[in-house]
Amino acid sequence: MIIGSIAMQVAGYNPFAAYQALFVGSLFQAFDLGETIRTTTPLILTGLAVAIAFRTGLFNIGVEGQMIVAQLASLLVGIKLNLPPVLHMIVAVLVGGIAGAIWGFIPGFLKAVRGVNEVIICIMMNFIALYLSNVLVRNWLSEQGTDSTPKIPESASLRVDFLSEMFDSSRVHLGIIIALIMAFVMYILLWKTKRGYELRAVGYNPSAAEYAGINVKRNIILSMVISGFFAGLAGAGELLGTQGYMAIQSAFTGIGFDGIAVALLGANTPIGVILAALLFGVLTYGSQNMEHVAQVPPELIRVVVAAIIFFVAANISGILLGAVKKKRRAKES
Amino acid sequence: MLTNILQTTVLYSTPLILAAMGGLFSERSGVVNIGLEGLMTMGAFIAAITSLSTGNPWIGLIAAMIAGVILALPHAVAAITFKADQVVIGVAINFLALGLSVYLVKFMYDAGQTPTVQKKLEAVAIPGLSKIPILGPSIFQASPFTYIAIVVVILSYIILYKTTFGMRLRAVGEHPHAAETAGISVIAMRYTAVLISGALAAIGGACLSISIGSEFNQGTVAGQGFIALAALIFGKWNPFGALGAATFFGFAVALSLMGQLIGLSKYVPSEVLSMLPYVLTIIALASFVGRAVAPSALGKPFEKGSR
Amino acid sequence: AGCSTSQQGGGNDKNAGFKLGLVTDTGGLNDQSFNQISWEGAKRAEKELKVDIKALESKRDEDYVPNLTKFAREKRDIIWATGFKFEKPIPEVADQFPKVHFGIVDSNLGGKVPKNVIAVTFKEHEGSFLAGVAAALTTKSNKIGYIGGISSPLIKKFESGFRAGVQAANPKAQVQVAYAESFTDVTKGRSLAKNMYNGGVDVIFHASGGVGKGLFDEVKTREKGKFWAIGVDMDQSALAPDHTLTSMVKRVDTAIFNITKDLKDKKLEAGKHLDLGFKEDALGLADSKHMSDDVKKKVEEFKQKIIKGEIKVPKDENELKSFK
Amino acid sequence: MVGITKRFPGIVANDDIHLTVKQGEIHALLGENGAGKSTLMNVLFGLYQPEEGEIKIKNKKVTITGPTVANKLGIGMVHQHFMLVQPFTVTENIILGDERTSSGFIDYKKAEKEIQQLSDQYGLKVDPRAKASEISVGMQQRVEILKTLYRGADILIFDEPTAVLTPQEIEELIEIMRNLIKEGKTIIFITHKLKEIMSVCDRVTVIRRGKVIDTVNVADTDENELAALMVGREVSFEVNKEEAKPGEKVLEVKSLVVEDHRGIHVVDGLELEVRAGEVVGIAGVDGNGQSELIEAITGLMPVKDGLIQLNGKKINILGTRKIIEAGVGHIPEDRHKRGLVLDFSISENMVLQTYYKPPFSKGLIMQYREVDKYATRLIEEYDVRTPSQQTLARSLSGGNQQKAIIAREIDRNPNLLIAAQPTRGLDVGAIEFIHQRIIEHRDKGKAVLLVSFELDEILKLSDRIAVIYEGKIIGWVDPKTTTEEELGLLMAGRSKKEG
Ligand SMILES: Nc1ncnc2c1ncn2[C@@H]1O[C@H](COP(=O)(O)OP(=O)(O)OP(=O)(O)O)[C@@H](O)[C@H]1O
Ligand SMILES: Nc1ncnc2c1ncn2[C@@H]1O[C@H](COP(=O)(O)OP(=O)(O)OP(=O)(O)O)[C@@H](O)[C@H]1O
Ligand SMILES: [Mg+2]
Ligand SMILES: [Mg+2]
Repeated sequence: MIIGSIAMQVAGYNPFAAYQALFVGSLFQAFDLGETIRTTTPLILTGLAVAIAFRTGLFNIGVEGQMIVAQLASLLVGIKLNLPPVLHMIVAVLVGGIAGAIWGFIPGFLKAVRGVNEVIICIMMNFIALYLSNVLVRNWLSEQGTDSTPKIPESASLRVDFLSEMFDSSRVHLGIIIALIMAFVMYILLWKTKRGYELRAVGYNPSAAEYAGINVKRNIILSMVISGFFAGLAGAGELLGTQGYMAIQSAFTGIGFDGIAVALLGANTPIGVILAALLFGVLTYGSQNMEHVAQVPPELIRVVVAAIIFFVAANISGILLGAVKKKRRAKES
Repeated sequence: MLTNILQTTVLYSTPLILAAMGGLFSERSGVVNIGLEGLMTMGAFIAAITSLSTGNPWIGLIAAMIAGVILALPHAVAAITFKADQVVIGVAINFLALGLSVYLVKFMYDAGQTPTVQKKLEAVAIPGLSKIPILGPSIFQASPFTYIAIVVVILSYIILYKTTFGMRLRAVGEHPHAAETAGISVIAMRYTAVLISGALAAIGGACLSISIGSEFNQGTVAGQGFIALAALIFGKWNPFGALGAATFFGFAVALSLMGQLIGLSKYVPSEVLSMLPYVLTIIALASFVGRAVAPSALGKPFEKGSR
Repeated sequence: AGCSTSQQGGGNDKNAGFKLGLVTDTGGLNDQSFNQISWEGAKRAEKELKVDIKALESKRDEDYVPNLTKFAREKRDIIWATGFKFEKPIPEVADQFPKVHFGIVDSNLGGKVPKNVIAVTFKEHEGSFLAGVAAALTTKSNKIGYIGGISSPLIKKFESGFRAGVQAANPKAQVQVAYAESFTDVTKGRSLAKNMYNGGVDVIFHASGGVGKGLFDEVKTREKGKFWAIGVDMDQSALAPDHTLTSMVKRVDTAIFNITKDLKDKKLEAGKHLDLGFKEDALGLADSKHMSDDVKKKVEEFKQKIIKGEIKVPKDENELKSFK
Repeated sequence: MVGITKRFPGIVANDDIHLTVKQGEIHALLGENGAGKSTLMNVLFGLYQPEEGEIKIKNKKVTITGPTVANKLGIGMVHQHFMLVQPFTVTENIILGDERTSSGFIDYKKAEKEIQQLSDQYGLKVDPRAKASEISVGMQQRVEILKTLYRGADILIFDEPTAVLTPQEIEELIEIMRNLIKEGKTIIFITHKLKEIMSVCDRVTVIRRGKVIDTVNVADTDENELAALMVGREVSFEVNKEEAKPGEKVLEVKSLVVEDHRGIHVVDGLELEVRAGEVVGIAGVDGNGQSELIEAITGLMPVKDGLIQLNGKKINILGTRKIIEAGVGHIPEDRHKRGLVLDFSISENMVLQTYYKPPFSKGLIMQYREVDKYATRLIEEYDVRTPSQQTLARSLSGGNQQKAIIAREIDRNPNLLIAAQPTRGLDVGAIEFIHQRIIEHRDKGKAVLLVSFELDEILKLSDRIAVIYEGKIIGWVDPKTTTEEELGLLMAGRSKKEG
């Protein structure tokens, strides 16, 4: 924040007005609050996706691609299937998640079976997803003469009237409920289930897990599949809730990459991820308002975000160190 | 046609090689560097604006290196001194570089990109060698950055495997406590490595703005830092390996472009051709390259006296 | 960007005058393309018509709706959205704010234009046709290149028109076509240009945003008077003054200005699709000293034929196949 | 060292320690796990700075701020945990930090020659070109020693060098130490093995809970007294056990062949059987296929050929999970790599193999309350010293980590318990405890397969001893009638008759 203020001061903007704009513009009006929540929703899910993989010792940098294929899949269900309202939505969400899971399966499988570093495969899969979606949208899904697909029908949409009305017809949608539920699911999965026990064991020490009869390869693949599923839900939410259609894309949205920062800022815990995603959501959406009201270019917010990450990341390790020390003291006394 | 393919390969892989070499130093010392993208961005930006203001691209190149070092400094401080998670810090560096450079461009020029750099580091033919058929026009008639890249790879190899500094660097990345007991300052080695990393990756970025292209905008780097990171891992953290991987990638891009130029896009959508480099990389990794062993201490903050 | 708004926009809400808002697509205000040109039009409106103007840049596709909504809530009289990417958001927001006027550039909204929206498109294929004519008459090798950005219907429209123009003016000339599948990758643009020129191509037209910068970077390193590039959207000759044959200019600024003016003067009813072409002087080739008088004359001839409807320029691959 | 005090958060690791080492002597440091020996030596080597106290060398006060300073003062240290960079060659490891260059480049040839000379001089056999990851533990140890000699050290600190060595290697090391003394060096020697102290040391300082208890001349004391000094009570070295009552065949291994990653047959036609109610010890020099035999039995390594049967059922095609369920318990040789998930709590570690079974889980859900209850019981029964069952395994001392593993493995009551190096690096008190538990398990009528490099341990615990050599069992001996010498010869590959 302070760094951001200095930068603004130097550039001749009013930092106070800018931050005021940032927070007022993201939180204080029902519409803006709704849009902030809408911005936060996919960040929670991508953050959780990255966090789950991290817990199993894997770095899923392929969330971006998993989201794209999920959008495609949800879109297909949305526009090609004819189902009754609620069911249509549920099927579309699930199919999106599954598509993400499949996209996550590939790096997981190659890692487990061939020992190929998942980071490279994920990076490559991102680009493949981008081109794949473009080729399908252009040749198969787009409306005649346009660059985008038709909108999904009401029956598949995650938007519900009462939510939109509550937030002054902003585009907040059921995705936020899904995201919160999934945070809880992640908590239960990792810390309450047998599978979670295995995943964490494999993440911390694959040799010991193997020794204990845990199938390490299967858990590596599974971790990427679950992670991909979460990423897929993020994509499904964006498509079925926020956008409603797909267009030919020239670049990544960056929500997947933001997920990495969200996960790590949130210390890879569900609650942490929710809070970090909210922070990102406020900053991202609020920065638009900062430009609108205080004329501060939104790029500057990136700088502020970077500074926040720096401090939080360095601090988190400080907090952890403190905790370890306390434990040891407790042990000795 | 072969010449064309090779020229594209060289053009495409040069910035990747430079950035991958940057990553090499940092990661060999045990510090993960996913901030390559940001370092390249900063390099591209500074190179463009200094070349513009001084009219001398060589000064631009040097300024980019310095900027890379300066940007790598917070990375080093956070990751080494404060033992912050190295991946997060890399992400932060990417945010910082892209945000700051685009912001500054707007601030300085009131535009989304810098003006066009007129005096650039364009291709230089090496007398004699450039006359060799096929190889000549592609390798010996290339941008100064290509020669720099080749020299950097060879130097990196020599430094890493033949000099004291390199041996210590590798030791720090593999077993920092062993290095410490041998009287080596792990912290100093890692700082040096991360700063070198910044300089080299920034040259890679500069290549994009003052040699291949002639301006800086927010799309100048567009993911190439991540490809460079992939090349580094693909090349098993070895200078020649990374060179090979980056070249392989450039070659695959060249093939996909060539595919379009010979009219393949009549049968195959051009998006599918564009996918080719990524698909080929996966196939190559899955079928014959296989397991790469990272430096053992990669990503682990060093704490004195712990084990 | 933002700073310019602050000085020029004023943002004085008490001013009861006519207010204009402009929302860019993810390219941003200074994309040296239609966002920037649109903004020029707005600035002209500010200067000449004393219109209050303000802009919002979108960072992601998800930002379109909130940005449009913001302006709509401020009750701006006309809200411009630049780019085909708004074809879904505009109807959505327009529906919520029936009292506010919206304008969209580069999309006809599939023919279903809401009552409070003006959809503006350009006959890029016709402009590109003229670029094709210029290229076809300038080439010595009878090999011509076209570099597209991402293969989308809009960019394909440029290709079809261009190829038709080449075919019409010089049937012997061949057009080599390539898509970078990117709007930013300069290296790809440069590689494609290099490969094309190496293969004997001597004139290349591009419709590829930032990728096209690579074309100019490449052509500059080549012999003057022999290798040419043709720019797009605005006069790009500054990028390679000695090598730019001409540029296919799309006058989005004029369109924005004129429509805003007509709206302000209540001379125009919304709910329309305007497809602008030569007649409205919305398209054309940039003047250039590198085009010979002969070429210029031929270009003018073709232009007249198109205006008169003697030539129907193809908009896509299928129409191109049946062209002539 | 005068009045050294070193505190760690919550503990005084060294409490006003006075230690005087005379030139030319071998001075032993003795103490329980966690007594503060390593800490004291790390202070001397400059890795830690003491809060109080000073260090004098040849009556001159010195401040040792880091290993470089220590090296300059002629102090070298062989660490408890090897400090070798695995992918480096022996030469690179030795010269690291003290490289001599010619025109900027490392002169490997010269370095190799020097190292060869040094190693000849002190009788340390090393291959300067071998990779650290590919040499035996004994050679790694010698490389560590060479590292100090290469830097011209006069005072050598050996922190538990023998914990990981085979008897032959220990013999060699002791010989090396004697050579070093002859060359005028001084040695500080940390070990838990009283016999070694008795055989080479001149004086011994006993430390308990960070304090010096006493310094005595080795000539004036015996093992029992030392043990008592160190633990603070009498320790029995004998294992009280009844005659074995062997029953059914539990484990049967027939012509087993196991290949390592290079395709070499490390286990090569091995035959073995273990009956219920007996302890079978496997004696052998490191690297003769012991580890691979165990990994094959437990399903961690594929079996190339042959048969492994448990209670008459073929198990060599089963996965590790099934083998465990068939009744195999395994105390692994490397507790950090295999035995524990160091970042799990003790609780979570206690159910590493059983977490998926009731009562620890119901359906898909873990019952952590049950897990904690179970862990609390084991911690108590097996005397694992930890503040709570929620403590991370990482923060336990090695001895307590080992006790936790033993608790887990024995409490599952396996038909076959495989114990690999169960007491490596532990103090005599802990060893006594573990030995008792193993015998108790046997007496419950279970089979035990013991693999150890400690001939002592093998002779004490086993009812029958199989000698392994180059992947085969080359002979069986009766522990009651054999001697260490005889066993040593067999282990070197000579058959009984030739011997
Ligand atoms: N880095 C550290 N941080 C905190 N406490 C430590 C650290 N190192 C050692 N200790 C504490 O200091 C005490 C002494 O440890 P030290 O390693 O010196 O024992 P030791 O006598 O060498 O034991 P062993 O026989 O197991 O090698 C231990 O109880 C431990 O809790
Ligand atoms: N960095 C550290 N953090 C926490 N505790 C430590 C650390 N280093 C040492 N200790 C503690 O020091 C004590 C003894 O350490 P030491 O390494 O001597 O153990 P050990 O019993 O010899 O283990 P090992 O079997 O690994 O040799 C243990 O209680 C251990 O927890
Ligand atoms: Mg110790
Ligand atoms: Mg120990």
